[in-house]
Amino acid sequence: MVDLSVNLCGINLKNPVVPASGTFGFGLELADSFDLNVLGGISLKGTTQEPRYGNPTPRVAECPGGMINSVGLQNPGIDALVGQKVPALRKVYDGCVIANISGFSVDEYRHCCSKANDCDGIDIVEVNISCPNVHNGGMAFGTSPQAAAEVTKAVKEVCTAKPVFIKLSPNVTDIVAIARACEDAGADGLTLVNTFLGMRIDIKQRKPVIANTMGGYSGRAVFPIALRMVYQVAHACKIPVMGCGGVASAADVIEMMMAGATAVQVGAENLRNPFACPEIIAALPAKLTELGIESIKDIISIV
Amino acid sequence: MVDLSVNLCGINLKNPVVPASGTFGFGLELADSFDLNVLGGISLKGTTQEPRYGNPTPRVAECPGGMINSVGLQNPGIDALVGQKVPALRKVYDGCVIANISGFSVDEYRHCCSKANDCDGIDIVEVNISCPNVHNGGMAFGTSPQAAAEVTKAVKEVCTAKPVFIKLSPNVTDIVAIARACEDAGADGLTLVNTFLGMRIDIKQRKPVIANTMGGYSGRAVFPIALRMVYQVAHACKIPVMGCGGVASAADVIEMMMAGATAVQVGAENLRNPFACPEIIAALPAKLTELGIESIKDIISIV
Amino acid sequence: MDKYNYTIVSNELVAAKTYRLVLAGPQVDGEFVNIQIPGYYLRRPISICDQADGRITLYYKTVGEGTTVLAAMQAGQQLNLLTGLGRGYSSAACRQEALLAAGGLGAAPLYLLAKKLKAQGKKVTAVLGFNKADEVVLTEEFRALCDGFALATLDGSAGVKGFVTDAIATLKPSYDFFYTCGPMVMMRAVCGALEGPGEASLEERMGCGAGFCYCCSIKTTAGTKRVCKDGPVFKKEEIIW
Amino acid sequence: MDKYNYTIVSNELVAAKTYRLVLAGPQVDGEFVNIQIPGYYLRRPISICDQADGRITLYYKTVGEGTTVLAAMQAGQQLNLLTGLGRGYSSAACRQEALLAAGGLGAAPLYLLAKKLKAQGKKVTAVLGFNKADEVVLTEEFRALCDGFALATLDGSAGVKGFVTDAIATLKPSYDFFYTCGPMVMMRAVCGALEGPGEASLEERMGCGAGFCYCCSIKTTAGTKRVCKDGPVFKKEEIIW
Ligand SMILES: Cc1cc2nc3c(=O)[nH]c(=O)nc-3n(C[C@H](O)[C@H](O)[C@H](O)COP(=O)(O)OP(=O)(O)OC[C@H]3O[C@@H](n4cnc5c(N)ncnc54)[C@H](O)[C@@H]3O)c2cc1C
Ligand SMILES: Cc1cc2nc3c(=O)[nH]c(=O)nc-3n(C[C@H](O)[C@H](O)[C@H](O)COP(=O)(O)OP(=O)(O)OC[C@H]3O[C@@H](n4cnc5c(N)ncnc54)[C@H](O)[C@@H]3O)c2cc1C
Ligand SMILES: Cc1cc2nc3c(=O)[nH]c(=O)nc-3n(C[C@H](O)[C@H](O)[C@H](O)COP(=O)(O)O)c2cc1C
Ligand SMILES: Cc1cc2nc3c(=O)[nH]c(=O)nc-3n(C[C@H](O)[C@H](O)[C@H](O)COP(=O)(O)O)c2cc1C
Ligand code: FES
Ligand code: FES
Repeated sequence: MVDLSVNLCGINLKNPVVPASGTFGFGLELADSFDLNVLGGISLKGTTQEPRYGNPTPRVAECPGGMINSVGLQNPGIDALVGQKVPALRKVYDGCVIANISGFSVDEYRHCCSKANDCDGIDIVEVNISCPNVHNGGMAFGTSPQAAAEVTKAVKEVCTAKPVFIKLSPNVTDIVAIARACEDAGADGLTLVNTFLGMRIDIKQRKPVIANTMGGYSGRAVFPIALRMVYQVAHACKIPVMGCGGVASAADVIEMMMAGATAVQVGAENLRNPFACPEIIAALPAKLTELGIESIKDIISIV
Repeated sequence: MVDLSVNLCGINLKNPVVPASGTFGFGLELADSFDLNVLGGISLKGTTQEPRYGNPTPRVAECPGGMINSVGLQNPGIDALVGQKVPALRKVYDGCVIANISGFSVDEYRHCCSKANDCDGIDIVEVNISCPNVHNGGMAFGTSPQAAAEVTKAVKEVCTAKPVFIKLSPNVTDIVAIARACEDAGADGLTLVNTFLGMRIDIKQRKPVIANTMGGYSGRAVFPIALRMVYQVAHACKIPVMGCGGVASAADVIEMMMAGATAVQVGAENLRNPFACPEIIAALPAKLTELGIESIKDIISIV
Repeated sequence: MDKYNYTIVSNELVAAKTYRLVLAGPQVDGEFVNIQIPGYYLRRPISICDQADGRITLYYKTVGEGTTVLAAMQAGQQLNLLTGLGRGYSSAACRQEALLAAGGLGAAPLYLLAKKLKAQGKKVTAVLGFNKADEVVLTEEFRALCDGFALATLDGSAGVKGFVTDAIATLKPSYDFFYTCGPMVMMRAVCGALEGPGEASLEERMGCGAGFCYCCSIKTTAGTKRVCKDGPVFKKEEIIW
Repeated sequence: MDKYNYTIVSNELVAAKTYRLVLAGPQVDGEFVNIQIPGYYLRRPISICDQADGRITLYYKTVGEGTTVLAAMQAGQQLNLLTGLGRGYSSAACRQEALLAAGGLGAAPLYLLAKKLKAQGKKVTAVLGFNKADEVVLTEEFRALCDGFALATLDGSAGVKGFVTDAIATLKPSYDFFYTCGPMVMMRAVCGALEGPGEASLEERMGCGAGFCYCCSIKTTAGTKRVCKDGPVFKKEEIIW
């Protein structure tokens, strides 16, 4: 029997596979399609203080090996998250629930994280300082070590009961500098990476495919860059890393963990295959056995 | 008859398609396979002051939709470039020849660019400040506006007879800042982008696929990010841009040009299909006609 | 939602750039299926036109890369589909007499609806509009099934000349509920011209097609809605044109 | 270098994880072909084992993803190949008597060489080594063609027990030039054990396979060389083990 469990800041995950924020709704949307309890954890859709409609449509562009999204943080607001979405999910899911928080100011981050801290059903608070879709918003915090540290400090003040993971942007020159700044500011863990700023043009219509011109690129295509960043950060920091970016198979999960990830998030692949996570989890034991691995923990940072 | 010609700093290219540096050797390697004279231009393999063997093998890793290379600037040195490689190529090729220059110091850039300036067969000098493969080397210049400007100024002093294109790294937070710094320092044009720092792990052997651990990721997978950068830079700068990154079809060439590129370089695609450039050039007229475009110049920056 | 592999039974060009795709596999619920096209990242949503005897029939136009690749696929090959997607037309909203107004391939999902309405014993009038005669599909099927039928083409090369709304104005069918599917401009004209309650089917670029990515959200008079899950069919008065 | 589409004539499992792939299409020069595997970015280099009558024969092992996908392909499907690649063995270097020492699928390119040497009227002795009996291929072909032949397996399950070098030591063939192909450790042992001039074929991860990307460069005693273009075959004394 292969042991798939991992430990994330003291929280036991039955396996390391977690659908990434924004690619799995608030969990319940998929509850009719498969038993959510197979999942190691669920990172919920990014939430802000106030409800948001998000960006105009089209919000999605197809790319070879990936896609661009520009949802723009459509969400019902933090009060609906902690008051309705999480309690509803908790009725059917007993694994690790990760609240993903976005904000346009340090105060907004603090406010939302404080509410998440007080919500029973939430195990981990993931702070998205990297969404590229919001003008004058989240992006700025994720691209400078100082700003990243400032947000981290602020949310750590209010998030006293739960581990705080800071979710980093890959659109930076030196991701290690930002990761270290978050660690030094007290982050309990890091999630990386968010989407890459990308663009497509409809050459027939001579205009951008995405209504907002640019959006966040992710999917299989970004895996080698995400893996590199996970490797660099995991080797530079002591806090655990959730690896994310282009993961689409059991082999990808193993590769991310060998690079240094303690858990692995699956994003865009869920959109093309809503059964991606359960399929990956089902495939892990045989793949690990083939590689002579008895416990998946053992491979974390092995390279 | 569709007009494919473009004008790059006063130099007429019969079409905008140029094999990217490092993916087409010194041109002659392909001369037996097809008539090089179909090509708009050729960017030669990156050259340094002294001959270099480059990095240990394996230097290449397969990825979904792309590849990682870590050739590490293997080249015979600038004297062999201007003394042998360019004259030999000139015997069979009458299009635009672009010398691609790398260096480990401002002095080395200046030295090599001065030699390139004096070499008759060279039309454009492309200065690679972005190769991620050389430790303490090229990368540093491409990741800060100050350093990029310094290299640009130095080479412009010696490159008096030929347009200088600075080739930018995509591994930065703010590519527009670096592009503007180069423009202000006197660059005649910009090539973007070079490869993305990436990594793969061989999960059977539990070690990086690339001997040097990391390498430069490129190919179709990077197209949406490269396109976004071309769009941003072309809209922020006045000097012409050669777009590069993931181009693999006539449609991609058109999309890059609509985003703002005056010419388009094809890189990794040459490796999987050495006939990629002639095939793309052959496909352009029909594709343009289908889109109602009579002269390819007309679509530059149309979006 | 389910995921199944279907076997292509036939995939034929039946009108200008228009293919009829017949698939063998499980029968499904929902308004549309989401098809994985080999070599493409996102799936392509296509409405269900008909299903019976272990077969599903779809109609699609080759508009871009994905549908062009699909058109080259052959009988015997496999296609992976997500099924059970979308909230379709509410056939129960019609009491006795339904009017169906289709523009182009909007005819496909309305055919499935027409079968349902007939099975419920209702009177159905269908008006199909196309640009030109070479685009016309499904007329025989509708004619055989419906109580009233009219065909319009913009250039008059088949049926009456003009818009669907023109043909309806001439036919003057009686109905207590109307259903429309087609290009936005056409549905807008239909919803503007027709009295009484009705429903229209919207299109939006989709990520998941299954309600959890929020890529397809639109604003309606009833708040923000996902086209793939809360729709694609919406009440006429919900739609902000 | 050329690029052609070939049609798969057959693609059969002939030994443990070992497939014989027969392709119909143009006859080619060069030592290896570079195969585009559907769904994979880089091509896969495979040595030419034989060609005649508009057919090319290759042998490959399923070691990773690409070769596994290849193994699932069927007669009638198309494969895109780059051809005319690599500098092969110099058959002219042998005056009268050649010794061929193969490890595993190293036998494949040596078979093409054996045919050339025989066509030049030379005496050929071939010694093939495998791990186990279930991996053995091409013995009948070599036996029919060559003047001397020996088979060795590491566990003795076919032929003599031991390394290729052991079998050669027993056979004591006379030769004025030797040629070897197989795993590095095996070729090193062969080049160390055998007197006189010889050639060995190297492997390296490739980008283009055609001499212009410099991904496959190695250091030799004769300077930096590209395995794909200056090799894959090198003189014994050029190789830095
Ligand atoms: C609910 C629904 C039902 C549909 N039913 C049908 C049908 O029965 N028959 C039919 O021919 N078409 C139907 N369409 C439209 C069909 O999905 C598109 O024509 C198709 O996705 C185009 O794919 P492509 O690869 O050829 O185009 P490309 O332009 O190459 O596709 C690029 C991307 O844009 C998306 N896209 C392009 N056009 C549309 C569109 N109109 N709507 C949604 N996404 C689009 C594609 O899915 C893909 O993700 C339906 C759309 C929706 C939303
Ligand atoms: C000149 C030459 C001739 C060859 N001839 C044969 C032959 O006749 N029969 C045969 O079975 N094999 C041969 N090989 C090895 C064969 O190319 C690899 O086994 C094959 O590329 C593995 O592909 P994969 O997708 O299954 O492996 P993966 O590990 O999934 O491939 C990943 C990448 O690594 C490359 N790669 C992996 N192993 C090798 C290797 N040993 N050499 C070069 N690249 C490799 C692949 O091409 C691909 O780019 C030859 C190699 C070379 C260089
Ligand atoms: C449709 C979509 C919506 C997303 N929304 C969010 C979000 O709200 N918050 C967040 O932190 N990341 C969001 N992301 C980023 C993903 O969580 C993930 O970090 C990224 O997509 C990279 O992983 P992938 O390559 O597996 O998709 C979103 C991604 C997609 C595709
Ligand atoms: C094998 C290889 C070698 C390269 N060598 C160089 C080089 O010497 N100098 C340089 O400026 N860029 C070099 N590049 C980068 C390419 O010129 C190009 O900028 C990059 O690959 C992105 O384009 P692509 O996605 O089309 O490959 C190299 C790329 C590859 C794949
Ligand atoms: S497309 Fe994902 S919610 Fe509608
Ligand atoms: S693989 Fe490109 S030079 Fe050898």
